[in-house]
Amino acid sequence: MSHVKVELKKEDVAKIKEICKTFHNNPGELINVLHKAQSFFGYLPAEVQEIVAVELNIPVAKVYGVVTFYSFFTMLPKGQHPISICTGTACYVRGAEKVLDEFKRILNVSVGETTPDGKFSLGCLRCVGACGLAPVVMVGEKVYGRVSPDGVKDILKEYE
Amino acid sequence: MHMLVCGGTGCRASASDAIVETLNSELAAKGMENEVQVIMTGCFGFCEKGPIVKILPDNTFYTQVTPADSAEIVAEHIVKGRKVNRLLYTDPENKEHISDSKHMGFYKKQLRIALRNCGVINPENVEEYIARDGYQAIGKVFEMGAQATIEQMKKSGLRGRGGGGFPTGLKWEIASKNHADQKYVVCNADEGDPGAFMDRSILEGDPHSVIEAMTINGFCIGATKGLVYIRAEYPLAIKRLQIAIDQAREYGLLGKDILGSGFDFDIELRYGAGAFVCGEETALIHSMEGERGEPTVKPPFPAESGYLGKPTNVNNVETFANIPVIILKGAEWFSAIGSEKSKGTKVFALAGKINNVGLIEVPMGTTLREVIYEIGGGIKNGKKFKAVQTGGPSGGCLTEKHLDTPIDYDNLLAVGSMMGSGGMIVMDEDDCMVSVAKFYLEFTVEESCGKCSPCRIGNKRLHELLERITKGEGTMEDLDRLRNLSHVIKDSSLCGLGQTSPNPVLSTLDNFYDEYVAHVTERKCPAGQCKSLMQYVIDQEACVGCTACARNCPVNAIAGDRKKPHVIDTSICIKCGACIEKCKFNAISIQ
Amino acid sequence: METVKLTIDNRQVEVPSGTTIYKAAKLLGIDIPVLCYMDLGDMNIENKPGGCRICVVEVEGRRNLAPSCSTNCAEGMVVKTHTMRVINARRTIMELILSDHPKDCLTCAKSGNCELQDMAVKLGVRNIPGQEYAEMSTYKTDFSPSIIREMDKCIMCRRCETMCNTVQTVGALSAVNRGFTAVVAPAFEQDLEKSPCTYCGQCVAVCPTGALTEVDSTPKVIRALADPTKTVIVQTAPAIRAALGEEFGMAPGTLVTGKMVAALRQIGFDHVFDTDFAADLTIMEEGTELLDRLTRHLNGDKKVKLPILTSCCPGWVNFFEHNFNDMLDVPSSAKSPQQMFGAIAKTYFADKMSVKREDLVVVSVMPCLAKKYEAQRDEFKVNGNPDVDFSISTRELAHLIKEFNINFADLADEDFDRPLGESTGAAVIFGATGGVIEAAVRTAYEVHTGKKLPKMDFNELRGMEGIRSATIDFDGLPISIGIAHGLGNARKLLEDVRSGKANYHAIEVMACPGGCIGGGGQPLHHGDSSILKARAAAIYREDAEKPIRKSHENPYIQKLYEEFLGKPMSEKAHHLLHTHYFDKGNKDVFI
Amino acid sequence: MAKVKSLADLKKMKEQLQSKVDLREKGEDPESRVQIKVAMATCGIASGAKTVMDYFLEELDKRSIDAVITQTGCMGYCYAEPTIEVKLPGQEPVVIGYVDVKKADEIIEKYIKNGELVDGIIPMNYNTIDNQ
Repeated sequence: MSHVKVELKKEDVAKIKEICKTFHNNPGELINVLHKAQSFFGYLPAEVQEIVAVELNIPVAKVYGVVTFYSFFTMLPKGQHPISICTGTACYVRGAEKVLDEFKRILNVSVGETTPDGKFSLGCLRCVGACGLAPVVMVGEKVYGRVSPDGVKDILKEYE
Repeated sequence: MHMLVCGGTGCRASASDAIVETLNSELAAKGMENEVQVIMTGCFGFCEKGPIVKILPDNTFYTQVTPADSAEIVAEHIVKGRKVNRLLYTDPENKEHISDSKHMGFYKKQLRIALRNCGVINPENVEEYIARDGYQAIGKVFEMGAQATIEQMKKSGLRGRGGGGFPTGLKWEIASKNHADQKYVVCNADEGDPGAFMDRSILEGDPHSVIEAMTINGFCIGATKGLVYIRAEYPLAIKRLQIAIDQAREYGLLGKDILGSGFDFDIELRYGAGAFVCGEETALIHSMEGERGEPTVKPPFPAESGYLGKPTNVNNVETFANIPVIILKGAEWFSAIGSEKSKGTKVFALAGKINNVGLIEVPMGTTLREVIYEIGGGIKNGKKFKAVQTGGPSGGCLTEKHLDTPIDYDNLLAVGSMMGSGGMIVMDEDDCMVSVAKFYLEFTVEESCGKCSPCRIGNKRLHELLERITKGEGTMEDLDRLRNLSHVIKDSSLCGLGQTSPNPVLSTLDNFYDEYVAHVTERKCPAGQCKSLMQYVIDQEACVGCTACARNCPVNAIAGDRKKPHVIDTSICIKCGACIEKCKFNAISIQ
Repeated sequence: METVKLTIDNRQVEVPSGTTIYKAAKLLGIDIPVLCYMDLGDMNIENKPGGCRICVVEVEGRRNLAPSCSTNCAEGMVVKTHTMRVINARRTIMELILSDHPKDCLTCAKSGNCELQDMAVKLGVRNIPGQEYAEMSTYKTDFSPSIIREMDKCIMCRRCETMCNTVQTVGALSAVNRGFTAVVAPAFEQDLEKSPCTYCGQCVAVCPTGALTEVDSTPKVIRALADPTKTVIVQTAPAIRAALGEEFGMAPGTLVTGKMVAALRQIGFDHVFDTDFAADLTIMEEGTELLDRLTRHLNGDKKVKLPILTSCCPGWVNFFEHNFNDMLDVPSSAKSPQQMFGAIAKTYFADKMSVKREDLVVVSVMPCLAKKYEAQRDEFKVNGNPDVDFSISTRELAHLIKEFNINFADLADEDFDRPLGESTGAAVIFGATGGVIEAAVRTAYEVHTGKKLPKMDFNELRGMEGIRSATIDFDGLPISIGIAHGLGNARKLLEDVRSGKANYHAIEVMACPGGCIGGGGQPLHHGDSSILKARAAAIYREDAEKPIRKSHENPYIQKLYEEFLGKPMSEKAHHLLHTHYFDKGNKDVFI
Repeated sequence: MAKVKSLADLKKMKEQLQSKVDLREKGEDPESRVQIKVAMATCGIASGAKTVMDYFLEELDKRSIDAVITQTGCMGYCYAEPTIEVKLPGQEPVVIGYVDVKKADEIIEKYIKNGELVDGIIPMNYNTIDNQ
């Protein structure tokens, strides 16, 4: 997993410690801790994982092993507007791949990457559960249904 | 009076628009346009017999109506009040005409047990659940005792709805017999099958049924703690479940001394983080313990050594949702529903190229045909049915010849698919089955935990072989390798993921072998899906030489003089499709 | 004991319940092939993730194949280990593993000693179908001072992970990523150097392939030997002589001291010395430090820290620098024998021989990979010139002997050179767990009490138990001693000391299970603890046969103090033979 | 809220709640209220159910129609989201699909005010355990 280096501010460190504390520094709660930390920072840089490891008294290699196991966790900051294309089966048979290709083409990034200006990041997810609207695209929290490759431009326009 | 005309895609394709028009004009002719209103409705879900016209308030149901029938319906039914018998639905069993849709077979195809409260109650209000007999089952269980309840569960014949179909009562009995100072009840809500969302719908629509069932489970096996392992990607379900837990605590339905029974039980949430393999119970347990969600060899089963090494019973959301009703209505009631070895109902997320995409619940033993054509309303856009995929990445693609198979655990397994968690994806003639198999393998490769070699490497190799075939680089030996590799992966993988991941390959090899052969020997994709096997060709007759295609080609693969037919250099063409879009003369086609 | 009867390959066997199919088959003389499985016998640790799936067998009535290493026998079970189905699965799995493994066997460090290679031979794999287009998982090769990680060769057996985490509790390695890219790596897939790795080498010792190997220093040694301007001397650690023979087909526990010395001379070392000499020196310094601290403690000095911890094991030093950075003043400040030897060689001996420091090359033969790192530590260099130039492992020495065309078995015994080759029985037992502290007790007792030891053998300090303790009567003064081998045990013992739960005057810690005889640089023992026991017995045998068995009686040690050092812990001794420790904890993450 | 202390307590509470619901649902009283349920599961919300619900809340109030608007779970008609169920007093409930703000306005004006059915009705296609 590629990652970026960051310098954590004092209050960031305090925040991570506080999160660990709410879970009683219990190593069994590692995944819950990581969820909280990611929702606070938006991603899980190495520095955050190191503090979590120290607080929960587990090897940082193990924290990293867990972070890289679950696709929900990321070590890369997401774009300002994270785009997720549902690649569940229902969306797939209704053309999600072509929609994804169009996003890749227009943004000129591949899945898991962020545009150089930090505006959009592109990702895939498996089944939002809105199969009636397939293919589905999410930008941030907003769901777009029945998206066609032609509609991609219009979606992106909303965020310009 | 109202006349409801089906406006579903299927019926519309058979001229229901025209029916609305002719009905309106007939009514106008009779001067009744103000008394009778013609309404276009959503799909009735009976496209085989479409177009449908239903007359309210007497509920008369006309099938296979044509615009030409409008005059007769208006003249006879509306004016004279006599039903048009020839258009009524004929019962296939006794050949009798049935006029009231309430008495028609297909309307009884669905039976909502697990979904009984979904779309009926407000999930954020415990009182609405209580008003519908909520939490009475737990009261009854306290009176019956744990042993008797487990007996009831066994007698009901309920099997795990997460995919494997293990008898729930038996699972409870094993967990109850293992002694320990602490036991756990776990609800598996990590619905990872891409294309299944029934568990999410239940948690969003009826969270208390799961809470009540987990409490019952806890009482039966002697566990005081429950954990729900839920996908972090389901924020609404998490929110509603948390509200429900809080309300249940407030009403004393969770916590200490529930209903004065002396039994304590409480529930905590644990979040999944996006790993399909965590649907496997040992992997799920490791994930709850803060570890990588890798499965471990069974035995020991969770019932002996599960969460934190304690006896643990894991059931999924849908299984739990069935339980309060079984307790209240009795095992006999439940076991009367369904097929011989699979009792009760199953919820399916019906999706894909079908008209009525949605969440359905049918008794076990319902046929695929009934689900697809009568409930699902048939194939979208009037296309031809090709395959139905059940069981998600663990299941297989079934075809025309399987349509009359009654759906249950054993039948689906016998035809090379499986129940799985209940995804049901319908595919039409435009879907390439090699690509579909490749799609599922891509999923498995991404979701394999990597612990055992057959799954970690084997699925990757299967995917590579499929990739070669869809690119037209496959050989007949590759097809044999696909089959052998699939069998070995199934036979030797550590957990359920690997043991089922080749099913999409094997079932498509079995049912669509010709399609594979076409990719290999003719280098052709019969469904026209595989990009590498397509060629863009300009029809020399139709092309007028407008140059629009050549100007829009991103790689300059099109040449030709103005006003003269153009030609595509297929060695340069990247098959982006831009030329087809720009051609106003339909001169470009894919071959 | 409860037993079960079962049939394996048509033969009946009765085994205690809980026995695995693999072990039951072994009783019948059936060798089911295993790859990821590792049994650490006495340590009560089995690595059986059930991951490689090479050991699968057919069990009647079971749907899929069962991993024999992790499936327990059951009453009436019928097992078949070599049916067509099993053979095909096994071979296909092997082909899969090899399809994701580099094919550079000829130049691989593990060639000829590789479990994967042996398995390919055993299973008769002759080609790898589709390897020309099979994608391989690739990773950056990681060169640390001691260990090379070439994870392209990793087959995910997870043995290293078990050693690093379960046995050693170092936690440098974990499985990371998922699926095809899953691999065992340090955090953030950084180099080992940036991890808490202690270079104990236990991961290398168990790796079945060439994924984890030691840094090969033999080319540098050969170059030095060929350089006429250099005087090249060699020191050999006590544990080498008890294990080197295994590399030449001799039985474990064969003592080859004389042959080893002869071989080293044939290779061309100018002087063949013994690290044992330095071990005696260590006892003088460490024993004096112990007595000094003890006396001050008994006199009520509150500043003095007890227990004193041995510090001859570089893996252990690395471990406490990382994990017990609050206790850096507790271990003895005495350098390890390897470094004491180097320091004395490049001063006392160099002066004696009138060789300039830069022209004297000190090579050490160690059972250890951490010694490579230790030799490179900056504090052990003078103007950039290290006290010990190159440290090679027992395995590297065996390679060197073979490469130098020496028929090891036929060599006549020879003696070490003087003065740095003379040693006592006390020094020899440094190689086994408990040996250092026993040697220290032999000297400290006599120095402290002024009396002759009534007996030389302290059996209460010997053995293979992971954590041991004993009280030795120092003529009325009870001295409480703790011993741990394996870093996991050391952690436990130290945590008890840190929390005040345990109190000792002195503690010996060896990073490797069994002590140096089980070191990461020794011939591979594959977890067979009987090999470790045989090596330990050999060491104690040599001790018993030595004319002098107490370090302070070594005449050359006495001479060294007379001529050069003065007395133990003198200023000169302090300068040359003592060191200090560094805080390598992850304190830097706190801001 | 007092805790439910026994099964008898629970049953009593159920009776009370049931009669309250019955009164609301059966609508003996012609003046009784209109009931609207909006399917607010993920698929519903994704297709705009929240906006529709807010619209109903606001508009029915503005137009002085006494109605109870509640959220509920997925009705199963994912293809026709957002879906709502409208029950006029004394009548069978009607499920209407593809409801947007415009449609909602039509439903209020035509169906709720005048009992005229509108396009987009979805036939209810399942049995419940209650009428089994």
